Amino acid sequence: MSNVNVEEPKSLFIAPVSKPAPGSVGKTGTWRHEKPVINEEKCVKCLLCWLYCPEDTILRREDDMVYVDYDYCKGCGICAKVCPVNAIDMVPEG
Amino acid sequence: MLLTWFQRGDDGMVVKTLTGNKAVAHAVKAARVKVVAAYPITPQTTIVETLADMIEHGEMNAKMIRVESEHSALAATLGAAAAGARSFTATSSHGLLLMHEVVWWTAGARIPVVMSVVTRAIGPPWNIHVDHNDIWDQRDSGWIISIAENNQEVFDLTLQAFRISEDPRVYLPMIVGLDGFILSHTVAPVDIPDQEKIDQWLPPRRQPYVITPESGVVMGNLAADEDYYMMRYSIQTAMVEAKKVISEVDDEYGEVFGRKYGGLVECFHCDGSKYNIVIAGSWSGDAKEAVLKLRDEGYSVGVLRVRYFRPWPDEEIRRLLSTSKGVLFIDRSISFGGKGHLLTEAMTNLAESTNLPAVRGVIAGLGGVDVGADEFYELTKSFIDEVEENGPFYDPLYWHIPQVYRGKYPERLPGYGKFSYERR
Amino acid sequence: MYVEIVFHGRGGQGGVTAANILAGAAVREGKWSQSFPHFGAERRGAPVRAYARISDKPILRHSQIKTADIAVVLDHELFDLVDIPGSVKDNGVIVVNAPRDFSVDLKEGQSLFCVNAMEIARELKLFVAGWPVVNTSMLGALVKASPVVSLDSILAEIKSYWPGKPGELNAEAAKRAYENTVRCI
Amino acid sequence: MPVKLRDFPRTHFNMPGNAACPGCPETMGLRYVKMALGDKAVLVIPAGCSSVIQGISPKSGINFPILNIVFAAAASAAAGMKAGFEMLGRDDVQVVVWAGDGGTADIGLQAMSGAAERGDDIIYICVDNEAYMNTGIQRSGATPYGAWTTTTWTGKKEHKKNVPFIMIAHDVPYVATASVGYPQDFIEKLRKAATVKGFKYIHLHAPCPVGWRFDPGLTPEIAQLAVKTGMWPLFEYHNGKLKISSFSRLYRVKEKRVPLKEYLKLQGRFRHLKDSDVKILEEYIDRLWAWLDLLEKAPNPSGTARDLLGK
Repeated sequence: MSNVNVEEPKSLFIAPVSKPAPGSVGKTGTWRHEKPVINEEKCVKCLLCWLYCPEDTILRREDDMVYVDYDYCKGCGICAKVCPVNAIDMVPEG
Repeated sequence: MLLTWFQRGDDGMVVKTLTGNKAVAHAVKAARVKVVAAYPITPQTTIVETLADMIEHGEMNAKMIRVESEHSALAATLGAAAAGARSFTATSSHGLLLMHEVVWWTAGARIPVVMSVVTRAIGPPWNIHVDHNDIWDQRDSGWIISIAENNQEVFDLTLQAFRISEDPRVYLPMIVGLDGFILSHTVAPVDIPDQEKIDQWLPPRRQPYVITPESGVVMGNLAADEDYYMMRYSIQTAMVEAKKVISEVDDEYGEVFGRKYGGLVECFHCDGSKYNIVIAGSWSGDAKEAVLKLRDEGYSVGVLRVRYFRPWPDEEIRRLLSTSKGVLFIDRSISFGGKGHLLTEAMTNLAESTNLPAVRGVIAGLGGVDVGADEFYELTKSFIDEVEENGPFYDPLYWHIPQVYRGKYPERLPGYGKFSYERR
Repeated sequence: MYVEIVFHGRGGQGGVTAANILAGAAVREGKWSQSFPHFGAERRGAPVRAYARISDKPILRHSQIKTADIAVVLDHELFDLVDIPGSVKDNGVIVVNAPRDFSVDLKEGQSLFCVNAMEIARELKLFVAGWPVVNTSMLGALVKASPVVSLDSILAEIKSYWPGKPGELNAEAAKRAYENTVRCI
Repeated sequence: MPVKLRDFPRTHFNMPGNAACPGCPETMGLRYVKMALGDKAVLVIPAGCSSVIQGISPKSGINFPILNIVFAAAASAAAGMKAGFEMLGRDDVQVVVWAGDGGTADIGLQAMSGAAERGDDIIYICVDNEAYMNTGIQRSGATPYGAWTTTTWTGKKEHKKNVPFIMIAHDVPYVATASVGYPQDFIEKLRKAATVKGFKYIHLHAPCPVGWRFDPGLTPEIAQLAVKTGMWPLFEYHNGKLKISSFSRLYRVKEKRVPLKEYLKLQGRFRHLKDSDVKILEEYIDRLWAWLDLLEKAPNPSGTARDLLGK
């Protein structure tokens, strides 16, 4: 039971508040020098790349096949390094 | 005039004789504060002790966090308030200075909390007595800053602070100042209104946002410089709004509880008086006594007591400067290399004034040096006599040297002689 | 009516409490009051002071009391350590806890009232942590010497300050002191 | 309870497009906190990399409600939040401090010690990248011996401050070490901490590619090497009982440990180390394990004392 009322301010009010959302510094995919490319034939769906990806840019399909959110992937290469079956290649970009 | 409200025992009012610090604790309890976080420091300590007593004995339904520093005290107070709980802390002097970073952070977060500042000197050397340098040191931080004259006002202001800071036009934290020892440890009658009446008057807590799993609110991450700038603009807007709110709350409180103080300032015979004292805090009463005596002797003199340092009472001071022949500022603080704080602030209103009054800025009472009604009488009388005799002057840094040192040191420092307007 | 009272005691003797009770008693009568300790470092046993103001009008001033109208001295040996006659006005009243034959030099115009509060404490077995309690007795003595408030108000305030047995005992001490206080100079 | 990756929903545990450097261990760690604690947690974050990682308002790149707070006050702000929630009848909310090693071992130690001593019901996570990375790699109390930083150009001359031991000495109900190299272990520990009432401390080892000078793809590997060399033992101290965690158990035996040089050579910050320096670090590791051995074998006085307190 809470007796606090969140009430809209009644003057010009700009508070330092935010909400979690993707892209808080923009499309970080542009930071990349290399992009991870997943070889779906080799992938064993162990999800280690998904687990270790710092950015949350390895995504899972319904069948747990993984794919990359290139809009935001910063290209750190962790996914390629942790993949036990070498199913991810880091491919140079632009 | 007898203490009439004491005899009105039937209507639920309770008169207690309380120290200023206990008056704070009773107001905090009456406001149904949920979280108290504080660290002991003289002369604030008995606020914390009393609240701990009330909470431990079930007189007050709150949680007390006995933090390990003042820095933590305000951080915990802010944390609780951000979660949605009405929260309170209190400190003094060095504690307030240690807390200073969080003072700014709290105002920037726009989360209303209330803090008592029991004014005290800053060392070295160690000194636990009254001084206003600690409280005025917070003036730029975005807090509403008030200061009381007596224990009754300590109670009333503390209670009002919750109402003012939680007003959706304001949403800023608020400091209630009370003078160390002079109020904090002095017992005087305090009328505590009936709790039911207080509950009716003080609405449940309101705040602009809460940080909860459901709200998803993130407070304080990086913002564009332009957004930062506009947030600062918004605090200033809230300060302007706060002037209205303070005055409304003062009126309302007066209607409901029978005590009205005048809003940002208290005008004690200041309207229409040729000469006026500008002063803040507990010694204002001594200045009023001096003024009463001078008025008996035929002097046209009054007191403008600054109740709120932030927002600064621009309009009231402008009016005072415009209508006074001379204004005597009494500061219990000094901005080294600058001047007293009340004088410094008031001089910013001079450009808006239609008149150029004679001005003297007195620095007195630092570190608890006692200045009583007799001395205010002498200071005021000699100021008026000097103006009447020699014409207006500007004398911003007049040191009211303590009795034991008088005559051994100059009252005006080199470079700060009296500046006569005629010479200009 | 405006009276200023100074309490001289030793740290731990309850001078501040006495001043607070006096202030409370005044409020009971619809008067305005203040009480406050001397704002300095206190050590047990060292001479300390507390003050009270009583008025029938709101009290504006908050400055210290330099010379009071009345001094209440909780221990007559303090006369050797503190300038007690200098702490009251020339026509002031001093109330002291002392044996009946106590004598001391005062200023011309000052008067002295004596009561043996130690004896009362012993009679009533009124001790706290081994110390005889004299502060409440001295409030009885004070209002006998100068009726700044009534004895009834003092007794009522004492009883509300310490509910139950301790209040009764302290009130009895104040009453006995009131009855036994005599002018000695 | 073992952590099964497949059981996790297909949602964002962290918000992509945040300001973290590539290969950042902090965003890794924050994902695990979200996986472990879900939607009932709020974070308190003092100054540090994670203040910046959130990115620019009005968005935030960390998928939690957050009270950002001044550097030295994380634990106390969290204690206040918890008290606020309790007074509002919200006992379900986990208040979690997410602070760096500077904000924990140095400037925040006092506030944390206070909260621990009071038994405030919060989870305190120190994400330890072993220097002030946010301001540009200055040494902290948690920087290990020998490490280059921009305030120790020839290598730090002192050993790492052992904050988990300090917290054990506070007699709090739960202390654990964890590593971003072992997410399942960290998640398990977080889940356990969430069931314990009182002050919980988890020290998360977080190798920083920028500050330690290694390839950002190597963050998990370096983190694992810290454990395998014995440099960062994973353990759990629950109600007065210390237990070496499964991923570290093997390395209790000195001979089984991966040679320290394997860990050091991947990091630019240790490039200048002489053999004598490596020896000093090896001795540090031996001493660390000797301490752990003592604590593990010790009877359980804390548990008893805590029972008496009724906690």
